[in-house]
Amino acid sequence: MMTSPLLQQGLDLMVYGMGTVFLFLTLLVAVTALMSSLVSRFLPDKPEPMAVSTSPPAVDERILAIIQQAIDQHRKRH
Amino acid sequence: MMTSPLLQQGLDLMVYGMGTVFLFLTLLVAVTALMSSLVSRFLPDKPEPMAVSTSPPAVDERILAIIQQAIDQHRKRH
Amino acid sequence: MMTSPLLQQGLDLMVYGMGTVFLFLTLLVAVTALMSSLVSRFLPDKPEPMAVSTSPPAVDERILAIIQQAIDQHRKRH
Amino acid sequence: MDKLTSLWLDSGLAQMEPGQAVMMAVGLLLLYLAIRRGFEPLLLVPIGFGTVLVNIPGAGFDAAPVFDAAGHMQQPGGLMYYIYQGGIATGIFPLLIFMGVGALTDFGPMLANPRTLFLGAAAQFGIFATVLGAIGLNHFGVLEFSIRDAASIGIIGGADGPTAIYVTSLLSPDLLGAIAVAAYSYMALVPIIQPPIMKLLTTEKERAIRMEQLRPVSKTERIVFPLTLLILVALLLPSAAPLLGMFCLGNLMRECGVVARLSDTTQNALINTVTIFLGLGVGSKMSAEKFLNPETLGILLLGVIAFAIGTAAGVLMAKLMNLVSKQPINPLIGSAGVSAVPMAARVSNKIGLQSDPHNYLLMHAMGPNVAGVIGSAVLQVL
Amino acid sequence: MDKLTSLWLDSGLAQMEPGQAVMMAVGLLLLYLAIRRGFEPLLLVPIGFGTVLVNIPGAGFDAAPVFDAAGHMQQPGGLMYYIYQGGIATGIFPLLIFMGVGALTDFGPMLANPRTLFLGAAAQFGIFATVLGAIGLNHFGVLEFSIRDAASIGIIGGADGPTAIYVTSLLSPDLLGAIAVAAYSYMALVPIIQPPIMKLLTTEKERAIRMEQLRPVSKTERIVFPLTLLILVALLLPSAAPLLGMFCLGNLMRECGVVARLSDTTQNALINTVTIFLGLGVGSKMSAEKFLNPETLGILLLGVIAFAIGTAAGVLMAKLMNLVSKQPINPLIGSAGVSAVPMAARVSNKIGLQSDPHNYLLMHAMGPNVAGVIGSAVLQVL
Amino acid sequence: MDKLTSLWLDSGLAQMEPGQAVMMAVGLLLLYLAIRRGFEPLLLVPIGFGTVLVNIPGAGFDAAPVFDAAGHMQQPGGLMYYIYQGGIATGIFPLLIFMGVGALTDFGPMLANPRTLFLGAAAQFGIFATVLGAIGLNHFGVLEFSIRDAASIGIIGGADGPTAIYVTSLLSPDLLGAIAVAAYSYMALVPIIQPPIMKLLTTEKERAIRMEQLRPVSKTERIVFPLTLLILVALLLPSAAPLLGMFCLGNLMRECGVVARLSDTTQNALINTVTIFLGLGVGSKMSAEKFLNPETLGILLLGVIAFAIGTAAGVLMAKLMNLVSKQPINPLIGSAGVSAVPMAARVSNKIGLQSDPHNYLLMHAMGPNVAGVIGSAVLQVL
Ligand code: NA
Ligand code: NA
Ligand code: NA
Repeated sequence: MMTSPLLQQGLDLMVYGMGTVFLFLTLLVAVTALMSSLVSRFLPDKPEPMAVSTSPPAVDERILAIIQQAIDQHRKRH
Repeated sequence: MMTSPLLQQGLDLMVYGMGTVFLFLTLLVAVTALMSSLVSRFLPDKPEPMAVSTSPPAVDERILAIIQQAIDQHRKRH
Repeated sequence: MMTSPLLQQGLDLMVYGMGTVFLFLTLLVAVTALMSSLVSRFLPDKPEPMAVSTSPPAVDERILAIIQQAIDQHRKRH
Repeated sequence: MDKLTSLWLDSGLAQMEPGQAVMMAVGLLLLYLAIRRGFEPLLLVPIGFGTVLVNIPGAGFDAAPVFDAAGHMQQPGGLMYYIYQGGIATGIFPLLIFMGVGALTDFGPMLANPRTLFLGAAAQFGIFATVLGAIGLNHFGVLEFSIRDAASIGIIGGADGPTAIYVTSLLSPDLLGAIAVAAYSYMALVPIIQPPIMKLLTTEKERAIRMEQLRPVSKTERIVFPLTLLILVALLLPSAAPLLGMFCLGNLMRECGVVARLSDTTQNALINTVTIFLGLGVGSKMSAEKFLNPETLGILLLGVIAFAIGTAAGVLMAKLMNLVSKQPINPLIGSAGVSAVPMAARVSNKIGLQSDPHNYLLMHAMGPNVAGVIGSAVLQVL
Repeated sequence: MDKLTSLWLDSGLAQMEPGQAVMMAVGLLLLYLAIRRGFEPLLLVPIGFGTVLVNIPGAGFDAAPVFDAAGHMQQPGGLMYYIYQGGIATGIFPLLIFMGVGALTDFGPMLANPRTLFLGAAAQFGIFATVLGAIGLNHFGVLEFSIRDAASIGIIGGADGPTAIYVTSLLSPDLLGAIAVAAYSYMALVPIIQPPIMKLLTTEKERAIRMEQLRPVSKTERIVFPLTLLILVALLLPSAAPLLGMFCLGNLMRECGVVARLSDTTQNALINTVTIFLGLGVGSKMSAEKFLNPETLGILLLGVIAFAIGTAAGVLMAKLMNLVSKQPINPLIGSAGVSAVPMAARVSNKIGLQSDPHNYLLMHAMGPNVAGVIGSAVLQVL
Repeated sequence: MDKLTSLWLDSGLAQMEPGQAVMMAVGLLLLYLAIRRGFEPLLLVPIGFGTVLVNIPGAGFDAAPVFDAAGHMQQPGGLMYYIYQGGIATGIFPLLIFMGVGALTDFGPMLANPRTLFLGAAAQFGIFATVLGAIGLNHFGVLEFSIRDAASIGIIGGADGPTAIYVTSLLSPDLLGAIAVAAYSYMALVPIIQPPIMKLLTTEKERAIRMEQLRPVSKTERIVFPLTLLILVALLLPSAAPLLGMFCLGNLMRECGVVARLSDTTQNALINTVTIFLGLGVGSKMSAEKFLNPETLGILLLGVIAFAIGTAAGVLMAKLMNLVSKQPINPLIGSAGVSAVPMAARVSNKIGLQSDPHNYLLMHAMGPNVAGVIGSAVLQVL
């Protein structure tokens, strides 16, 4: 059975495409690992626990501080 | 007195326009009433009190919860 | 030494420009002072302390009010 | 000395035409009304400011860009030119505003009592009365208005700013400044224009009518309603679909509960940004040639008549419905049918409280109020 | 009577073609799926609503503006026309969405375990399988797809909405409606499509594999990573730079800590506004001619196959990596490599909990999940 | 093997010219300065990132769209092309930024002591000194600058980013990248550039001068001031009206108290969105041909001289005013007249505290600081 040129083109695309993706991502894995080790050696900063979201909990802290203050004042008055 | 063609046009517009608006809104009243009765029969959900705004009171509730918690902790320490 | 036409143009620009800026800002100083005295004479309103930012401190005040209320209730229950 | 002369010749003072000076004063007056008197400030602050800007001689806020023969831009256009051409001539800004208004509208009271839609229909009578008035002024040779102009002027009686801007930008762009200013000014004047008419047409006893408590409206009804309205518009009045379609999209996003972040942006960042631009764009039509003429006076006069007639028609319709139906309607809520959300509903409430201090009509009046928005949007078809 | 006839002839009901009616029903179905069934509502609400709008006969939502010979606008275009031409045909909206997605993405889990990038690579196999499938259907004369169409269809398997829209708007704009709908629907169906495949390809013991706790990732690593990715893209695959560049910009703004206000706007007002417009723009391609044809059925069929194959490839890749490496990988996180952030990662977590109620895979699955986004964006090059 | 060769030839690595590589390094350097050194990150993050993007070979970020003869788009343009043409070449983005800056500006301190406007005037001397410097470099054949280029370079001395971008995009678009980078970098370097000059020109005793407590400023004054400024600009310097008009609009919205929601959006979502785009648009001019040349070095050199002279002129003007008037002025606040809001005012405060730890100059320095903004905006007329 003769494969159509379009089908051949599709197979080529697949081999070429998956090759590119794997090549690129392999490089990315390598470069990322290298980057991480360089950073942790030369630019270490206080590491954050990974699982914690980076969104700001500032508001709650502020509110809690205000409450704490309010309660402290309240206690003094007793 | 002969009415001008523009005036005739304006009168036509009024009759036609008010007719359209009333026809459309009458239909809308009917369809809306039908829709409401269908929904309340076939898709009833926990009805909300109508007068209450749908905007989120979440912040205040959260703050109140925090305060309640703070006060509870405060009470325990006494 | 003959100055180039471009240099001459630049010097002109400087004299003309600094003149314009000073003229304009002198006028602005005068008009602003006049405006302020007119406003304070004819449209006086409760003056705000200048150093305070105009951004709304409403949230904190609301929170403090809620806290005050919570503490008041708490006190009653004791 | 030579320099000073040239500085003087370049200045705005030397170039200013009398009409521009008057228009700048008009802009400052609008700002005064908006800031000190609270006249619809969200629109009148940008419109008033835009009026000042566009009349600064030589500032080029409304200038078109200049291109050379090869199509390269030699000089950019003015900001207000771009805003008008990009957002108002295309209709994009009024449509986005309508989406935002939809996201801000609560159809609950109307769904609890859909008959109030009739009040919103009756109040549109003001629009047609104004159209006839404009034609009359034209007929007697007082002013020159085409039928398109007359329709644009009539829409002032719809008491709905974005609808008026949308219709006018399509039909009579030259009248946009005057019509938008009239529409927003009279919306702000509702507490002055409406009460005498409302009191004239109702008895003390009628004003004290208590209405039945509104039933609760389910979440599903709220979700299905904008779709119902959309389908009805699609089937019957497709030319009203742009305005009402965007209105329904905004309302659906509000009510469906699953796209809260889109609804929130629509109600805040998006509508606020577009409001500023809409105001500046309207301001770009506030030039002396377009505003300082007898037509503007005619528009202002016809506009207030439109409001008055719409108010009267809404009140009379409510009285008529009381004759036919047994569920009582307080005729004061009829006046809210002109739209002017939420001012007209508040006026109904206030006048009602004067007759019976325990009779809160606000929620009942919100029904005809939003019905009036639909009514006017339906009408722009014609 | 005459008037009524003319009113009837102007109505949507009289002008409506059967295809438009069907498409409006399709739009309502999408709204139902989005609102009641929770199918990616942020996109499917605007797409579904846009589908209804664009099929209203005579409403002109998709009409081009009409200019006279002198270049003056005679009639403005429709809102959805402007949105499509201004934001989708130019690629601007998908790129801005990608910037927003970048600002919402946490690369932490991937940085803690970069090997999971391979899972994201393997899952792209679904894309190529689909391309071959589309070519096959063409080969056997079932449907007509060009190689460009086949590539656009394949990208559904990438499980990444904005990538699919971006690629399709470049390659096969006519298929945009069908492909976007398929992409977002299947992303929503991930909890139904993936679990059987995942269970079929793994043993109970494999599903219970516990993975090592992820190491903490430093702030500097998070800042340097988007720049590393950008440079690598620039050096190797410049045609992927528009999508991935904007993605990296968003992520850098998120992580660098000094432009919090820009990052905040990008994650909220900006992405929300653009999402509404993107949905409406996609909706503008949901006309009967473009959607109601056998190709759409083929696209829907191929799309689900692409998802299934991508899922399988990810799981198998994880098993292969377990053979080679000694650090164990739970193969369930392989399925998250198709993207569909964060749904696919949640599915991995859920199936994992069924085998071991104390084995939380969510964070581990986020690595391949974002890797899948990169993988698909890399692929749009071809 | 053949495939690999073609992959290589398509890659960025193979296509990259040396200039592009250098520019990408420049972009990364700007990002480093912005993120690690805190150099005006809101602008320099997008500018630096944009510099990297626009220099990726083959990515086409700055490509114009391609149309066929019939006017159909064959290939869309790049994102940064659209941003530059749509927002910077038209002047729209700098004007919107100025509206946002106006909404963020507190004129209170200046209103309490309007004489500080003179300090803002004097500090503009740096602009003209730089213009002369540029002309000098041209005169002696070192570099080639036209009078328009010289004016654009001078505006760096205005220490006001959006003004510099607006003026340069009008006068010398090719220098936009270098001038914007210089302007923002030196604004960030104010704490390093200014203190030695300030200390050199003042005695210890002068630096310890205590200023009178600022009087309270009423709400009405705050509302009337932007209108006063607008009218004065309209009457005298209409060509400064676009920038200052938008600035006054923003400030009026902030102060008038009745459009809080518009003011809030202007200060947040709108200015943030436009800032990202403005940075990317400036980045689009950061190509090797336009940036890597001796002119850029000249611009950087002249820019720092402009800052230094402006600082000196402000300080000397304050000393001059002390000779004339009896109300004492601490000459340290003169340096704040260059603008660089609020950095320059903070520097004045800090140096003042070194001489007298209880002498807080911050609020006094905010007056000349905002006066400097007005001064520079006035100057762009020329
Ligand atoms: Na109305
Ligand atoms: Na993917
Ligand atoms: Na300045």
